[in-house]
Amino acid sequence: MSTDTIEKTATRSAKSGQPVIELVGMSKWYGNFQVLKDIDLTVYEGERIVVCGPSGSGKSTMIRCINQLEFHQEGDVIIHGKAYGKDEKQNDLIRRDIGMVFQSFNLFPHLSVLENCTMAQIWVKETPKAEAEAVAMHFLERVRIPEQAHKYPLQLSGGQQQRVAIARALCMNPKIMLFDEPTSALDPEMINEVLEAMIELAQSGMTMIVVTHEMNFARKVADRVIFMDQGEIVEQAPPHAFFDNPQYDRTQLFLSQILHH
Amino acid sequence: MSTDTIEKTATRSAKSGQPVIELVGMSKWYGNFQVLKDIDLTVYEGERIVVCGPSGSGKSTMIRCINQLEFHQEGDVIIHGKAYGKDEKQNDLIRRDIGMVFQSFNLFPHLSVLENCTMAQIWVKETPKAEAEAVAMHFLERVRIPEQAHKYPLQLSGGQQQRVAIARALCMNPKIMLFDEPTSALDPEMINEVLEAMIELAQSGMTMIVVTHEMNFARKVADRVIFMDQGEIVEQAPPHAFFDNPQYDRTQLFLSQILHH
Amino acid sequence: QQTLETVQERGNLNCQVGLPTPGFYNLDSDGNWSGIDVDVCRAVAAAIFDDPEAVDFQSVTSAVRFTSLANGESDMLSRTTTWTAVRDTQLGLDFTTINFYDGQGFLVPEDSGITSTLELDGATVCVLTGTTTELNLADYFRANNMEFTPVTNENVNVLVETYLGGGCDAYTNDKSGLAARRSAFPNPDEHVILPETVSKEPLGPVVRNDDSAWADIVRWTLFGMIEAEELGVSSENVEEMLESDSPAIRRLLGVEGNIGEEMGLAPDFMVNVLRHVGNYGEIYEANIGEDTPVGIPRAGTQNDLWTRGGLIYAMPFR
Amino acid sequence: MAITESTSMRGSKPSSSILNNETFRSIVFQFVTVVCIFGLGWFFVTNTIENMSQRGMSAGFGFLDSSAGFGISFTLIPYTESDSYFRVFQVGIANTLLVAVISIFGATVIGLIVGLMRMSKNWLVRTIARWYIEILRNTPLLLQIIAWYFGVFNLLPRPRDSLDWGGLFFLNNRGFYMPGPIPGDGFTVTLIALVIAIAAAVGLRYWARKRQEATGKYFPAVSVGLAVIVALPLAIFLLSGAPLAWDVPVLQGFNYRGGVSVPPALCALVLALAIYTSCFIAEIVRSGVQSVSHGQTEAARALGVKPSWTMRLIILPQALRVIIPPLISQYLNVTKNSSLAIAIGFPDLVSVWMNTSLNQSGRAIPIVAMTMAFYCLVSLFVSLIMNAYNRRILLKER
Amino acid sequence: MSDSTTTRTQPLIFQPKPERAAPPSTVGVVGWMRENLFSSVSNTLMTILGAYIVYVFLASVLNWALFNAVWEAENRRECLDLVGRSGACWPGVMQWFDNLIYGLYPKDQIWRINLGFLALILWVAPLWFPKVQSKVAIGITAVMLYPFLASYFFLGGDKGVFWTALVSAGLTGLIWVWLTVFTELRYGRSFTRTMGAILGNSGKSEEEQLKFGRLSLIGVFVIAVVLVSQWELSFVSTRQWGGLFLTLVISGIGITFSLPSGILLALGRRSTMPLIRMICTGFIELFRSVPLITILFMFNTMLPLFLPVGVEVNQLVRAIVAVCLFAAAYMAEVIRGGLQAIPKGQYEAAAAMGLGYWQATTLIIMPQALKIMIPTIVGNFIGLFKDTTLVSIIGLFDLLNMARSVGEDTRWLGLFIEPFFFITMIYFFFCFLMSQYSINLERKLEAGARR
Ligand SMILES: Nc1ncnc2c1ncn2[C@@H]1O[C@H](COP(=O)(O)OP(=O)(O)OP(=O)(O)O)[C@@H](O)[C@H]1O
Ligand SMILES: Nc1ncnc2c1ncn2[C@@H]1O[C@H](COP(=O)(O)OP(=O)(O)OP(=O)(O)O)[C@@H](O)[C@H]1O
Ligand SMILES: [Mg+2]
Ligand SMILES: [Mg+2]
Repeated sequence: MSTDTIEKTATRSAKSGQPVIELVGMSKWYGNFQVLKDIDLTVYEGERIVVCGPSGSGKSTMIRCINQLEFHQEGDVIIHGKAYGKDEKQNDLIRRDIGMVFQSFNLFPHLSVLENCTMAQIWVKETPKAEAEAVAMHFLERVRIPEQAHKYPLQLSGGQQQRVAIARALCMNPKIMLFDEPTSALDPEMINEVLEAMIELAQSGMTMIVVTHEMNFARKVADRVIFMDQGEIVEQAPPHAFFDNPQYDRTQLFLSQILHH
Repeated sequence: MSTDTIEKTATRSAKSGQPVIELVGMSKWYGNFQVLKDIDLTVYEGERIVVCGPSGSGKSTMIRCINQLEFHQEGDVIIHGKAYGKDEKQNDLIRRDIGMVFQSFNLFPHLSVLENCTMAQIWVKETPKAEAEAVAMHFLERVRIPEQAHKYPLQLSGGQQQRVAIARALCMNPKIMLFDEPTSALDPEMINEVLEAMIELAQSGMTMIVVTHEMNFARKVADRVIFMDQGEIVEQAPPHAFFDNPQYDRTQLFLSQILHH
Repeated sequence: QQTLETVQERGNLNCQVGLPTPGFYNLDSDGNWSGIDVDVCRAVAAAIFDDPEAVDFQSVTSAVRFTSLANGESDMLSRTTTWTAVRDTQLGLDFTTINFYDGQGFLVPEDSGITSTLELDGATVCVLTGTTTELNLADYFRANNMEFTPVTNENVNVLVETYLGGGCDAYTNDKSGLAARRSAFPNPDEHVILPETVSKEPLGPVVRNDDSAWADIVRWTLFGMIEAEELGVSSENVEEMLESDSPAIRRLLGVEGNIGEEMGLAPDFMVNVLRHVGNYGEIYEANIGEDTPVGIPRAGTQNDLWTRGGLIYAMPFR
Repeated sequence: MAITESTSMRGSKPSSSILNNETFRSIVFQFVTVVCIFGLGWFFVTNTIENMSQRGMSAGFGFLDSSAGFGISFTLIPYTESDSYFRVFQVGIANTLLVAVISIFGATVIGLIVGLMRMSKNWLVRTIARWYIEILRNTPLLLQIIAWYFGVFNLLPRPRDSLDWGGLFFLNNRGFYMPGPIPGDGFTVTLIALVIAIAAAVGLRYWARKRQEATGKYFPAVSVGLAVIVALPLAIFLLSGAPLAWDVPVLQGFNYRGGVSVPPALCALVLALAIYTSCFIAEIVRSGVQSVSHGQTEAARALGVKPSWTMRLIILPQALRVIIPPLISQYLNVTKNSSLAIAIGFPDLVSVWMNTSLNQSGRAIPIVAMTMAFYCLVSLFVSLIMNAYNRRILLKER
Repeated sequence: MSDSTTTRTQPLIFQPKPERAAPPSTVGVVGWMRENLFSSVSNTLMTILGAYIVYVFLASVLNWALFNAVWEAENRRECLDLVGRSGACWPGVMQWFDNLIYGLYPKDQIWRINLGFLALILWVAPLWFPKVQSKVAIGITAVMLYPFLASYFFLGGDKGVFWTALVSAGLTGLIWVWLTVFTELRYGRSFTRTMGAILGNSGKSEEEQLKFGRLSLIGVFVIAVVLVSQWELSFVSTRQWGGLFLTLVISGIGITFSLPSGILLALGRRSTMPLIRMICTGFIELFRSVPLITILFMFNTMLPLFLPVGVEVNQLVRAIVAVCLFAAAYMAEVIRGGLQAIPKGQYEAAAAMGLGYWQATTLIIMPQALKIMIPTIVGNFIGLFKDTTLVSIIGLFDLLNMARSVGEDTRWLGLFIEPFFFITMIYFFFCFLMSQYSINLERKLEAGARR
């Protein structure tokens, strides 16, 4: 437990005060229903953030807005000092710094694992093929499935697929990684596999936002835990404060439910 | 552990020396590939046998031959003293004494749980419907899901489906039950559910052959553990001898892998 | 098996006509068939059964007419079918006699300024497919060293519609049909039938060639109707004529002789035919004569009796 | 036994004897069926022979040599009235294939467009596409062919008032007229240039791929390649003094003569077939594209792949697996449906052979048999290709 | 770390912010239009173009068919004199309306057709009553018995003993259906069981009671025989059948026949017996690869040649046989697709439980295969319904040929477009109904497949 604390402080000091993601008064509606209400959030370089909250509270929507897979109607989303705007070309450039891992993996079934990892490098970053493959193999090794490189996604187990998805995102060398409930579709054994891979990743100092309800993971890895409800950020705090001494009644209620589960 | 041993001896004495299944020099080929090589095996009434071995060693093929879902080319398969032959009518009669539970359940999705259980009784054994339903309910209670009788298989969890599969086989009142990796498709929680149901069944003194890698189950229930490799039976022994003191290096290697996993 | 027996057993005559065409085999909105070819069918039925309604009219496309007859589906074919050597000799058919002399002509818009078929070089011509018309057209243009583009169809309405829309420069068909069609145009006066007749089109009922007794029945029923006109016997006066002294009339009506019996019919079969259907002149005038929408004049044409200079001629009924 | 493979496996067991009950029964059953079918066939054949001899009909293919004697309004291969019936058969086949090929091409293009319209963000466009499909899919093709023929082509102006595009292309109710090329001396050089250009384009694509692998730089090989294929022969053609004369249609007598002409029946048939089939293709395309889950697009977007490349690299390869098999069966349907040409008198195989020739010659059996044989061959050929393709595109799964 | 929980202060209360209304340009009619019609320049252009196309199309069709049309005239000449060709001439179609619907069926007998279809509606209507249980039995009787009843209605003529029995069986079926509907709605059990309970001794077992119930059916049959022998309907030759009636008869028979024979062919194609498999495959491939028109042609012109001299097969029957064989081949492929989608495990489980081939097929495999393929099957039905237009080419007076005959009537000579337009509407109506039905069914099945 003590090494854990030390390590965490170490990385937190690495957070040199440079804001990487800034959400400024961001609101989003689906029709007449307001999903996100005036979200303000700043994430600093190297920070690891865990987002939790009840179902339908807008967690997924928020991180999808960070990647502009959804468009917001009010406020600003600023990445590395640049705000998303009307210009799609510009947005594409901003987006390149962000990697995303989906809950349902969304691997490309017609490409082999290796091709899944090299495709974007080759076509988006115009990396030579050999180099792209080397990068891909590097990350596949990092998530410990180099031997699956020539298989096709449907031939892999769920945990393996999730790791391919992580490796694929990492290959683009993103400065920020977004995870949307990366383990909710997995069985317990595979959850561990994937969480381990993510913890390793976290230790390398990458900026990460993870939507998850794996509270052990939050305790172990997070610099800050954010609790959302009804489209708002209710509470944000370092994990020990968050779990042991939540400020709001809503948070307490949620934690009592989730920890007893 | 001590109660366990007592109970086991009790049932073993029930094995009155009557052979139920005899495989005599049975060989089987797929094309030119010999899957089973000269298998000799005798199973006595009331015996519980666990079959294990590496993937592709022919476990499934062997128990499918016992049920004649696959046909062997040499040697004999004798059930209750009667050998399978050319006469399909006769084979069907022999087969009636054998129930089989598949790894992937193979429930009939268009029939309710109850209908799944009564169908064969009504059409094969020509039992009146009311009686068939009583039998079905009896066994559904025995696997502890009587309340699911009117649901459809797809509405059940994996563990529940597996139990329906067991109940369905039991309804035919078989003298022998074959299980082909009954738990490999389930998540850990459900594995326990199903194993419990099977242990209960084992205690009723039915002849069972179970292909599984659940070594705890083998220890607890089996009268004999059979280890197969490359289409041959390498070793067979009571569980304590098998696990604590395997004779062959091949078995030792396999056990070392499987127990550390 | 003899066709007559088959027909008598069945109780009705299967008579093949074409798809509805005014004047020859016309179908009205009450589902009744009428027309000169239809009346030939009725006459045969009357000869056999004394009942002109004992006919099952089979209306099929021209493409399958001969096969339908040859394969035994119909007992006789009474539709505007041209008698040609190939059909008579190669298709297993027998032409009995001729009930209408037609000839192929061309219809063109008046404003085209065309006055003769010889001016049609290079024209697009609408023509019914599977007919002698189609062959004659090709022959005629070839013989005169002219070119043409055919627009073919087996449905007259399609062709007429095409012609009216200007899809072809001329519409060719048997002249009998041209006039009738023109009468239904929005502006009939704007179209002219060219004077030339480019082919001979003798039309008459056809039977299979495996039963000449049956062919005789069809042939002599029609001859009888022509003879009756020649002798002045009609549906109105047939009862009185039974009393007639003229040996020709007495033979015709079966009062004398046994022509009918020898054919396997009633001795007075012609009385039945005339009573129910009428003589040739009557069916002509009722269906295609000048007072009908089809309006083909008869006097002085090939279709007048030989006694009046035409070609309609019955072999002696004796 | 339900497990089919195993049973046959059992039959192949060396020691199996004929007394095997199951096998024996199945042999008896098969034997009886075959005897029944052959008996029926024999019954038909003897009846036919008897019927035909009694009715003086002749079978046999002797008539194929005799002269047909009728004109055909549109022929792809040279034909005159004095040609043989066999030539008519060939003309019919050529015309059927022509109609099929053009219609398939048109149906694919229109179907693709309508399918994309069906998925448009624009409500009106979406709705129009939907009703286009509903209306055309739910009315008989035969009626549609007639409707096109009379509703459109017959209403076009007469030759004298033709729609005229630059004095080269003309459209009237006799058809569509365009200049026909007459190659002069030295035109072969242009043809050679075309071959070279195609080879160059292929080479370019290969080079582009290699370069991308090596350096990562992307090169638009397809569009440049297409430009080369057009530009090079054109340049050579012009340099060699444009050795190609054009036979321009001119109004002469009743109509335009010379050049290449397409009769209205062909236009109507092709249009009707293409549009009718396009409905089915549109639905196939839509279901194919929609079968690729939205997550795939999102994943590509999250990786920064451009929308146009997402289509090409991610969506299409996956959608095609779903699209191709039903698409091919639609193509077969087009070929079969072209037989409806009979309704507007376009001389396709059925109309010119099974209708006109049958009627003029009266040889029902050989003619119907030849027609059916042609369609069977086409379909057999296509199924062979299909099966090979299906085997190739199977997604690799566990 | 856990010791810090002791110092917990009073929690703050979380007050969710009230929802604000969305920016007005994104919701409501304006928002919908912006999103769906004018979201970009190209989109706006497309909207305008689309609207223009719709306007031109609708305007010209409506002008011709409604606004400029003539509704009363004696013959076509009058129409032409009134509006020329700029408007439709409907009186011709109206005068021929009966023929278009019923063909050349004798006018005073048309009630028989109506009655026949009414019987069908009565027969199958209970299938849509939610509380009726014996739906399968009703469906099967409709397929097995209704044809006898209907063919007597339509055909008429002398009936021998045999025919009387069959027709009575048909009538019995119809009566049974409604008795069952009545008893099930009233007493919650089928007619036979109700009668069994009434007639049989209450002490007896259900099985024995059922026997009494079945006896009551014989009673109904006797009543039906008496009724039927009282009828005398005049004979109407099939040559007089036509119009929509004929189209429905042909496609109806084709549809009902194609399903069972398609199932058999599909099973044959998957059979282990090589000769059977070859024969079925050959049949399916042959009939699928040639156009229907050639099959119709062959049956129409060549079948009589195949049969002994003197044996006549009605032309309608030949056409129906051709349509049936064609439809069966198509249906076989659809069913085969469904069969292939059934996992092998289902066969194995059935075999392991001791079910024989036919039991496994009818109880396990077919119900699943058919359910998967229902939308495709309905799609096939639509295709078949449309394809029956081809029987006009061999000279049957179906809807299409009847429409063509309008223009050959001397009074309406040349009236050609209007009847075609009219029958196009009829075809569209039926096909559209069927396709909507299949779409609904598909949605329902999809929903049912999920948990
Ligand atoms: N496309 C959409 N249209 C309308 N409402 C939507 C849409 N997508 C999401 N919503 C609504 O927006 C709200 C927030 O959704 P979101 O997916 O962000 O929740 P979440 O916090 O990720 O929940 P979960 O933990 O279940 O994934 C929910 O109430 C959802 O119903
Ligand atoms: N239908 C078949 N055709 C050819 N080879 C087969 C077939 N089915 C199984 N085999 C081969 O037979 C061998 C034994 O298969 P079997 O399924 O009995 O193995 P197993 O011991 O059950 O393995 P696992 O633990 O993976 O289920 C394997 O090598 C397999 O590849
Ligand atoms: Mg979510
Ligand atoms: Mg196995």
